[in-house]
Amino acid sequence: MNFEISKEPINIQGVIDKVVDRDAGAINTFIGTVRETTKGKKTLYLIYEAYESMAVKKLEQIGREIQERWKGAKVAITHRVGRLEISDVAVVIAVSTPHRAASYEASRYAIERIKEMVPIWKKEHWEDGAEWIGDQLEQVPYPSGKPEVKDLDE
Amino acid sequence: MNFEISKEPINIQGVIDKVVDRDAGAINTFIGTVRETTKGKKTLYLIYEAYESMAVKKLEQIGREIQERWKGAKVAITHRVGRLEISDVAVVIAVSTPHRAASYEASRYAIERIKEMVPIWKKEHWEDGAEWIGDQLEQVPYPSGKPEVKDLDE
Amino acid sequence: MNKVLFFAHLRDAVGEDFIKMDAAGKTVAQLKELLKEQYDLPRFDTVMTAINEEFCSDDDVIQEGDEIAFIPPVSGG
Amino acid sequence: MNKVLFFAHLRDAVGEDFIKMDAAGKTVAQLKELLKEQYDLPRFDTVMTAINEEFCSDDDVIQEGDEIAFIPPVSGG
Repeated sequence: MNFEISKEPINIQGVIDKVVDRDAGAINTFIGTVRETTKGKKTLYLIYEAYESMAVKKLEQIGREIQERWKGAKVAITHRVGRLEISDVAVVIAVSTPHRAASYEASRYAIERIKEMVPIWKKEHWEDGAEWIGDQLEQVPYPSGKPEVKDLDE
Repeated sequence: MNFEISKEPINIQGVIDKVVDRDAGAINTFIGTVRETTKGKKTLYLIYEAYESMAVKKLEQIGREIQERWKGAKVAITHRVGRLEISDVAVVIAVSTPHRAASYEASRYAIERIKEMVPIWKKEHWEDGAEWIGDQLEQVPYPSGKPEVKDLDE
Repeated sequence: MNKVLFFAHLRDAVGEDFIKMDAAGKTVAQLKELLKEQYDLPRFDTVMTAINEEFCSDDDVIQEGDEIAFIPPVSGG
Repeated sequence: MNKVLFFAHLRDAVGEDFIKMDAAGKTVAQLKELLKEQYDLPRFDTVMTAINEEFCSDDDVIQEGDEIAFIPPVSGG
């Protein structure tokens, strides 16, 4: 189970352990954490929800895309759902590759793809209200009706 | 003690914990592991040694360079010394930043700087011999007598 | 019958995680029009659609038993 | 007196982690020449030098009490 949605706090070392490989020289790990301040506004806590069965499939798809693009890569991703406090871990991505450059590139690819097309949503709670984040703060139009692979250098 | 040389196995979570920050949205972790096969040759184990007092100073310098270049970054680096087996962890770099792009860039910067100028050496042991790695396999000339910041995009 | 799932602000607008309805034979675009008449669905035009957990296009035709999900712009990570 | 440290293949060549000698007043380049006469030091020209744990240049003059270290191309990470 390298791709998971978790209702419990994520064990980071557990995600890393899934990609350990005798022919890996590098493991890149990306950990998304709950930031207190966004655009000057103080977040109290977040609620993440997922279309869980589809989210797991889409994480698996990201894993396959990475293995096609970066030879020898191993990938594991766990995304948390439920209520998260400041500094809590929302997502852990671990990618092992033979050489280091690919581990950075593939890890970055994974987080960008998650933000593009994995059905997970967050609701930010502030002192004066709450809102589902998505098209409001991070405008993501889908002119084709489907998410496309974007240029990650943008 | 965010910058350490360790004779014991590195506790990855322990390094990550040092950079947790309420205003961090991202923590990038780079883990260098001992790869079994390099250029078709099978490694049995590695010995790492360091000029320890200077290595710690140089890791601290990398931390300062990162904080100057990426606002709000927190950095922790631990490098192992001694005998390492295949898949053992040689180095752990953790960088937290408010936004994710900077965490990738700063982490990559840290590993490139380590490979350029932190006084740590590895001796590779194969079935048919052993050799200190450095100018032999990974030609690094220092025309000025000092390491310079290279273009990381090379 | 078809199960139609709503998430995030759409779920708040509909007041249900899902509804059951007969949408077989309709295109996704037709289903969207129908739902817009029944519910006040903010920003419904920026929403993606999945049939049986795969993204689909507005022209795709819904089959008997398909599970339809409306996917607002995602914000995981 | 000065402490002169050797690492990696240089330590193997010298057979010692360090030696003590009086190098005060010499430039780093002069010390390197002196050591090359005493030891067989492979690839000594690609080696960096540190004085008191800071990289220095071949023109720098060694002071009494300075700790000199020869730093072969590094291979950490």
